[in-house]
Order: sequence, then C-alpha cells, then structure tokens
Amino acid sequence: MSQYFINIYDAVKTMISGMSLTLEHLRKKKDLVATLQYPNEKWPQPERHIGFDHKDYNVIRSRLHVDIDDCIGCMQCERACPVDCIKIDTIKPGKGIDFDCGETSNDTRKKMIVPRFTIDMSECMYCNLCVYPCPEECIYMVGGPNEPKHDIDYEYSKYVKHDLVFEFSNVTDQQIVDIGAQSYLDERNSKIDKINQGVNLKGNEPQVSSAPTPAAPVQASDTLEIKCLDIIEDKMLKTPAKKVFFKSKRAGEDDIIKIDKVIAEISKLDGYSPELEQKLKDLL
Amino acid sequence: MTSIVDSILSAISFINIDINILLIFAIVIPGLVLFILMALNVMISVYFERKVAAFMQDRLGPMEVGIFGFKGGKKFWGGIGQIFADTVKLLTKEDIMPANADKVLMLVSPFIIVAGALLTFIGIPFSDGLIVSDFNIGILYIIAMSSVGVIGVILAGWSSNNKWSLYGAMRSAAQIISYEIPIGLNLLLIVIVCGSLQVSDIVQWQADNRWFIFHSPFTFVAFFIFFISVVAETNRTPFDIPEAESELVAGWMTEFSGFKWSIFFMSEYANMLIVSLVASFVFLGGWLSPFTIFNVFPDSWLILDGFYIGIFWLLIKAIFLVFVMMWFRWTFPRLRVDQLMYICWKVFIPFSLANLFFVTIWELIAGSIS
Amino acid sequence: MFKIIDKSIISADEMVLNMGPQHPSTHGVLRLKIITDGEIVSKVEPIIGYLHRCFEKHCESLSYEQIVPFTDRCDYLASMHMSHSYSMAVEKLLDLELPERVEYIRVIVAELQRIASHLIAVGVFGLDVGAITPFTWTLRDRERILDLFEMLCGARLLYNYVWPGGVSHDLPPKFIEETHKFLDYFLPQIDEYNQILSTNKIFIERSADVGVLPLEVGINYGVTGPTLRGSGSTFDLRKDEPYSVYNKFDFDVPVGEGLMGTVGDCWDRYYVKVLEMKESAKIIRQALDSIPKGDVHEVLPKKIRPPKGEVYSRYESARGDVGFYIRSAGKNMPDRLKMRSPAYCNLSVLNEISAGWMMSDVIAVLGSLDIVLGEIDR
Amino acid sequence: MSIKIIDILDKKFKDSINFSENQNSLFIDDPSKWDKISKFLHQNKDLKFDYLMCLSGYDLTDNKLGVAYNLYSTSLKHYLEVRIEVESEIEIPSVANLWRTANWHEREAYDLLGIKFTDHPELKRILLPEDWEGHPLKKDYETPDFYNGMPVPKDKSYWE
Repeated sequence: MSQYFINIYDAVKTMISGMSLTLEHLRKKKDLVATLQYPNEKWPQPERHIGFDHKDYNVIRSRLHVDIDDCIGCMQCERACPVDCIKIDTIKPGKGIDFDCGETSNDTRKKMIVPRFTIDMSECMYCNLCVYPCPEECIYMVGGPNEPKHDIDYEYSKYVKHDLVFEFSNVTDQQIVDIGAQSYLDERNSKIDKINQGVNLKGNEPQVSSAPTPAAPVQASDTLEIKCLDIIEDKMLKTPAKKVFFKSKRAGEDDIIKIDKVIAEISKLDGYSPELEQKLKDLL
Repeated sequence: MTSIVDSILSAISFINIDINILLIFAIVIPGLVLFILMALNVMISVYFERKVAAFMQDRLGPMEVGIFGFKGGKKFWGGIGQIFADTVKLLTKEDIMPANADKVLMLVSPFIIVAGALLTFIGIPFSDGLIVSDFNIGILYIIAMSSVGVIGVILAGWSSNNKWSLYGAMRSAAQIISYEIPIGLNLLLIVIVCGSLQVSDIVQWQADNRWFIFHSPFTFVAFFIFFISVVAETNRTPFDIPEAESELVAGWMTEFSGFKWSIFFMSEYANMLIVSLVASFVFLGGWLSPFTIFNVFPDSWLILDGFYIGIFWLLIKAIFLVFVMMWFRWTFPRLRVDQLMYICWKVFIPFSLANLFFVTIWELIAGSIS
Repeated sequence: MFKIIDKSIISADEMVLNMGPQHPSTHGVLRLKIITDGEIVSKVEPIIGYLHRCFEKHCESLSYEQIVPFTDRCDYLASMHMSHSYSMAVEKLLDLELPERVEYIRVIVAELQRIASHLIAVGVFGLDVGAITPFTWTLRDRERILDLFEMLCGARLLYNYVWPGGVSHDLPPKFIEETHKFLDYFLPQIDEYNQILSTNKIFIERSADVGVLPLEVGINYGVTGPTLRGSGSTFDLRKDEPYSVYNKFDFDVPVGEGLMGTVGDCWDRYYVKVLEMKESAKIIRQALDSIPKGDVHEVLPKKIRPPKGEVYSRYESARGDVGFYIRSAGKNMPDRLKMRSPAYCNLSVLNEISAGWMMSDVIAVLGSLDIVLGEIDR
Repeated sequence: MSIKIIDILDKKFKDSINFSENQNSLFIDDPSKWDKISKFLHQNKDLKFDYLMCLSGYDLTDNKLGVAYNLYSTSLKHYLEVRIEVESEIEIPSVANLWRTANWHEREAYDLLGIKFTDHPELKRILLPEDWEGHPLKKDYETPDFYNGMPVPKDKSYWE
C-alpha cells in the first residue's frame, strides 16, 4: 500500500521537475534557441557562435572544382574516385604535329590536352579522395581554406539531374582539330546526336488517327531536330553548326533564333555560301 | 437568466411571422458563430502550439510566412502567416480514400466527431448570459455530449480498413469510456456542493462564496483529477495512445487526408477548448475576476467584473489551461495502454470516490457551523 | 449458473501485423512481422535487407583506400568507428606500427563520435516512448560535435577521416580548445536529460522491467556493446583488450545495475548509454591534455598491397563489437571482406525479449537496442 | 591462440583437425565432425567458447567454399579461429543451436555464397529478396540482366 502512495508521489514530483525544465527553456528562449535559419543566415556569418572561423578548417567539402589550366591530364583523380564520377579524356598530339599544350602554374609542360573533364556532382560522395593524388593540386573542394582559390558554393541545386554534371574542359574544337584528332571530335558529336535522339524519344505513343495538325507557323516553336542540319554537306561547317544548335536547343529557344545563331556561327568560317543560308532559312 | 437564443428571439420578434420559423433563425445564427469560432480556434491554437513546442525545444518554429510582408523576426509572432498557409494547405489537399475502405462511414465519421464538439458548445458559457442555451441540466448535458465523439472515432477506425486504425479506435474507445467516470464523479462533487446542474448557478455560487478550487482541500484535489482526466479524454500526450505516432503511425486518423483530416484536427482542438472552458467555469470561477477568489473584498471593489470583461477572464483561464495541456505534451513520454487504465481505475476513481465521501462530510460540518 | 460451452466462441484469433518498412519508429527500413493477440505480442519476426547495398561485393572490386568511404556509410551514425575499425584490420594485415599522435587523434574522434551516436540513441529512445523534447535537445548537442568534425575534415556525417596508416588531416589549430569548450558545455546537459527523461516516472514505467535480456541469452545471441553491458556484463574491448592507446586512459565501464527494475531491462540499456557519454568525455579530456606532437602522415602507405593472408580484427563501436574479416590474395583489392556488424546480432535477439509484451513495448525494446539499418543490411 | 588450446584439441580430435602453418587457425578436414567439435568447444570447461564473434563464408574458386568461425570466450578471454573448407556441394553442420548468433550469420552465408548448413532452423535468404537467383559473393557470379522484369543497372549505360 505504501508503494502505491510512493508511486503517486514520485510521479507528481518528477512530472513537476520535468515541467519546470521545459518552462525554463520556454522562458529563456532568447539564449537557448539553437536554430540556424539557413537561407537567411549562412554559415560564416557571425550570428552563429559556433566558435571558429572558417579559416580554421582543414577543408570544407562543398563542391569539387578544377583549375583546368593547371591540369596535365594524368588521370590520377579519375582512378582514385571510388564511384567513377570523374570522367577525363586526353589527346596526345599526333606524331609530327607541332602543338603547344601550354604550361601549368608550376611550370610543368603539359604533354596533352584535356578535351573532356566532367565531374558528376550528383554521384560524388564527397570523400575527398581525388584531391590527394593530384600532382598539380588543381582539383580541390571549394571554400574554407581554399577560399582564395574559389569561393564557397553552398547550393548548386539544379532542376535537371544532368545539369549537375560540371564540364571543366576549355579545349575548343579548333584545338582538337589542330592536334590531329578529328576522329575524337566525330565520335563525340555522334554521341551527342545519340543523346539528343534519346532526349526526344517519347516512348510508344498511342497511334492517333486524326489528321495531322496544320503546320501553322507558331511563335514559340520547338519542332526542328538536329538531324535537319544534315543538309549542310561540309563537315567543317556541320560540326560547329550542330554544336550551336544543340546549345540553343538546351536553352529552349525558338527555331528562328536557333537557325539565326547557326547562321551567325558558320558565316565566319570558310565554305559558307548564301545558298546554304537560304537552305537553312527554308527549314522554318 | 438569459441565453443567446432567448435574446435573439426577443430581438427579432418584431417580424410578424410564425415563432417556429424565428426559432430556426435564432438557432442557426449561434450555430454558425460557433462553427466560425471553432475554425478560428484551430487556426490560432495550432500556431500557438507550434510556437510553444518550438521554444520548449530550443527551436524557432514557423518563421518564414509573414502577413503583408511583415515578419516578426525571432519573436513569437514570427511566422504568423503560417495560420493561413496551413488552412489553405489543409483545405486544398487531395482527399485520398483507400480502395477497400467503407466509403460511407469514412465520409460520415469526421462529421459525427465535429457534431459532438459543436453540440457540447451549446451548454458552454462565454460570459454571464453569453450561452446558447442555459439548461437546468447543463453539466449533465456537457458530459453526455462530450462522449458522442467516440462513436465517430470508432467509425473512423473501422471504416479505414487498416489494422493500425482499428487499434487506435479500440484504444480510444476504451480510454474515453474509462475516463468518463472520474470526470463525472468530480463534476458530481461540485453539483453536490452547490446543489444545481445549471451552469449559471454554479458560477453564481462561486461569486457568492469562493472559487471551487479553493473551497476545500477536496475540491482542490478534485480539480487536478478532473483536469488530468479531461486531458486523457481529449487524447493528448501523455495519454495519446490512440494516435501514438511512434506506435500506431497516426492511430485512427491514419487513412484520412485533406479536408476530412482537417475536420478531425478542428474537433480535437475544439475539444481542448471545451474542456478548458468547463474546467474554468466549474473550478476557476468562470467569468469572475481573480479578486473574487476568496470573496473577501466588498462588492464596490469588484470593478473588474462585468459582462464584457467576463469574456476576457473566462478566455484567459481557458487559454492558460490549453497552454498547460501543450506544456504536458512537450514534456512527457506516452503511457502504455495498461498503465493508462491503471491510472484511471486504480488511482483516479478511488481518489474521486474518497473525495466525494469527504466532501459531503465537510459540507455537513461547514453547514452546521454556519 | 452460467457456463461457457464452446470456448472457441470467445477466444480471439491471432493477427499478423506488418510494421514497416515504412513506419515512424523502425529506425530506418526495418520490417517487423508481428503476430499479436490483441495488444499482446506473441512473436516478432524481423525482416531485413531493404537497405542492402552490396557493401561486401563492392569491396571486392575496390582498392583498400577506396573502401574507407564505403565503411563510413555502413553505420552512418558512427562513421568514425567504422573507418577506424576497418583501418585497424588493414593495419593488422600490413603489420603497421602507427605514430603516437595518430592513435591519440583517433581516440579523440572515436570518443566524440561515441557521444554523438549515443546522443541519437538516447534521444530516439525518448521519441519512441513518446517524449519529443529530449530528442531535439540531444540533436542540438550532437550538432556541436558535428561542427567540430566539420572543422576537422570538412564533412559532417560521412568523414573518410581515419585511413589505413593514419588520418587524413592533422588537428586544426583551435580544435583542442574548442573541444574542451564543448565538453564544458555538454556535461551539464546530461543532467538535463536525466531530469526530463531518465528520472521521469512515466518514462521509468515504460522502460523499467520491460524487455529484460538475461546475460547468458545475450552472449549466446552475440549481443555486444551497451546493449550487453546493460545486462550487467563488463565486456568492453576498450578495457578487456585495449587497442589503440586506450590502456593509457583512466575510465570506467558502466554496467546496468537494475536501478529502476530488473538488470537488463530497457531502462538499463538506456542509462548505460547516458553514463557512457560521461566516460567518453573523461577519455577525451585526458587525451586532449596528453596528446603528443608528431606527423600524422608518417607511415601512411603510398599503395596498400598487403601480403597473402587473413585477419580478423575487433573494435568497440557505439553499438558493440565490430569485426572485420579480411582475406587478402596479395592484390590491391581484398579477396573477401566480411563485416561483423554489431546491430545485426543485437537485432536478432528482438523476438527473444519482446515476445509476450505489448505492442508499445516492442517499440521501446527496439529503441533500446539502438539499431542502425545501414549497418545491419550493409 | 595459446598452446593450451592446441594441446586440448589435439588430444581429443587428433585425426580430424590440423593447424595452419603459423598456428593461428584450426582446419577441420571432415565437416561431419564439426558437430562434435563445436559442442566440445562450447562446453569444455577449459575452453568455454561461449561467444561466436563472426561467421564468414568465402569463395576459394575451383568449386571450393570455406567458412571461418571466430570464437571467443568471454570468461577466459581467448580466441580461436576455426575454418572449414569444402567442395561446394557438401553441407556443413549448423551451429545455430549452440550459438544462436550463428542463425542469422549462416543464413547470410547461404544467401551470399550458397553454403548449405544441415539442421538449420530456417535456412532461407536474409539480405536478398527471396526470389533472387544466384549467390552474389561467389567469384563466378554474373549479375543477371533482369530481375522480375526490371533491368538490373550494371553500368551507367542504362540511364546515361
């Protein structure tokens, strides 16, 4: 029987002590609130007294960045990556071709060019393992101690997953041609074509038996396919044209603007003729 | 004693039509007002609860949604626009009905619960005379109506065709029916002392003598038993086993969504307000100001009492009790179902019965002394 | 006289209740097939594998360095312990002697991680029995440890910090004083947890005497860590077979004493974790005060290519005895890597100790076992 | 492993066991004897291996599978590693009744490597789905192209 009353007494006592604690937290809310209101207060701001400056950090794992001018294409980082999110292509100058690949900031002569250096940040697991083997220290996580090299990049959220693939290479098509690797360029373009076709695949749509809609010129039309550029016979013109076209298609621009851009691009090159321009305009 | 129905009836009696049609008007108008009151109550209470919880947990709570570009910063009203955002969200959400559910019962059950809450409001005063209908059996009516909701809960749990829901409904039924008893016993104690079931009589008794909570040691204990029992009856933590989110997902509300779910929410918070109002006018002096606690001051001092300021006093008391309920919720763990029954049957009911016995003796002695 | 003629009329059927994989308190994607008779549970069958990520298969095609980030992802609440235990296995295979400073740093981060992991365990157990406020408080304090780790290696949850042969970075300049500051702040908080949760009568009623795990049953099932120590065993690898530099520190091994009920109940398993946080703080303070100077990359192997052989190494993680069984074929990738995960064994005892209790108790027992599904399913 | 354990075991099971060169593990030649040896290891008062730390299966290629048992005594604090290496068709006696840890570990070894244990209470898959084909940790395992009609993503060409 006494246990019965002790239990009731215990319950009342501990309940009151617990409630007094929560009330204290309610009362002292100004000092105790620990929330960091993220989009308004970002990490290095002094409001949040976590006690240390971001210069004190060893490293901040925010986003991988490559100083591509320093990259010698040794592929060490690609090999170190456990999830294969780094993709590097390199081209060595062919025999007998005199091509200057440039120098890094450490005065190392580059032996090859890097036409592709993509990092898929949607797959990256921020393990930092690619950073250590780099002989030129050109791949690193941005921010923190690397702040002088590159600002911290908190949120690089994108609407499409593919936009998280960051391309660092700055090698132009002309350079690839100069180095004597036309075949690489062709292969790449055919791949882009393939992807582009894949993007436009709609699956097995049910057959609609109604009459085809009249091809009225619509203001915001997006009907042209990259295949239509096949009317350009000259390869030297076709490649840059397709590139511009593809870029413009990504941006979701009108057909008219697409064709205008293509014309503007190829009119600078040799082999351009007014007939070709007329042909392109006829596409619309 | 007047009530709202009487006043409205006398106010519109100049229209020369049948008294029965006028009566319909006189009943519908307070009904609408009460419904709006319930809706307002849930909007404000949810915000209040979220903020109280946040500050107790060292968080800030809703902060982003302001009104008209006004944001209070890290203040209590920091995200006051959340009230409207929540309402719009709840009312426009998709209403999902499980394929194998009993569709009719599932549709009906939220409205039975909300009807129970609305019906209880008829007997609840907001100030002296501000009551829809002042029955002579007011307290009995409140006890009866507050358990209508359990029918809706069982229907909701059964019709969802979900094991978790059924568990929740069965637990809820057992819990509400059990806790009716200590609630009834403690209200009976008050009725014995003041000799009336009518709400206005109970408050008038307190105005003449003293608040019931300080009337005798036994009524003091009775208040706490009553309050904890009503917390249990409204399914709030630490007695929230019917909807225990870590065990039963959401209990009997698991399969409900959108508007139906917001109706549940509305009735839950309405019940909280109802029980707080009942506790205030039965034990805490209703619409009387704090000067009347022991009734020692002469009548000329009681300038803080009156019809309009009475609303304020009653609501202050009720809101404080609602806050205490929230305070419970954000402090305590949840009880197990057998412990819940233990507390009811082995602690509260013996104590209430003992209370009932001693208070009658107390009254006999006090009556013979005076 | 009344007499029940046919008993089958009133006897209730048993019901199969499917808890999870999507359920608020199964700590991840665990599925429990519960056979109940009303509220009383007669059998619990855990069904695992919903988070299986082929860790062991992956390891057979990754080099030894590349495995470290994957071990982090096994027990994501105690990543430092996982990479530390894996590194110890590889070092045993390579026969490496580590610099003193590396061992001290490893001990410091491991004990900080133990506090962080136990904070989650304590808070989540409160959440499982219905107390929400202690959970947010423990998360608030864990956040400070994560801040320290972020300062150390840049990552907040999955660190890739402890490597075979060393650690990735030396301590940053202000780390030692910040850690001291954190401990000064943290120790009074434990009293607050005790005040709001451990000594609360409702909490005691919910957890004391519930799900009692007898010591022999625990050992037979391979239960380790705080879960076994709650049953009264002093089995702790840090004391029994001190690896790293644990033999240099003075600390106690808290065991369950049945303060509120029987030895080995949920409350004991919970309270051992609370006490262990204090002991970890003690170890950290000693290590911070006596940390020697040195180079942390001194013996870091350039390329890990261990000789042929096999090794089994053990480690006391926040959840128990982590074992790594590695067979090397002399290549730069392991031939076979098996992780003995503590929570895997701890979970297998669930049916034994929760059968016969109520539905709510199954949740409490599951919470007190402190499982991490990432580690169970691997 | 101490000399003492070797002595005790050598005396009792001379014919059916041998030790590896550096004497850190015990090989059992005849798996059918494992039943008896395990009981002896568990119950002998000088050995008292009451705690099975780990049970790992491994593939030796050439149609041979192995199981390594890492035993520990919590009271006497000594270790023993026992290994059984058999042709993949031969079944190994289960120890799930002695050390109940072995229940799930043996299921895992069966699941991932296809090692069969006799007298196991319920030998079925534990980590993989019930209808998965093959045992992934075998060296000759090839990932199937489809599982229940869904393509198994082997490389990125499926989505890139």
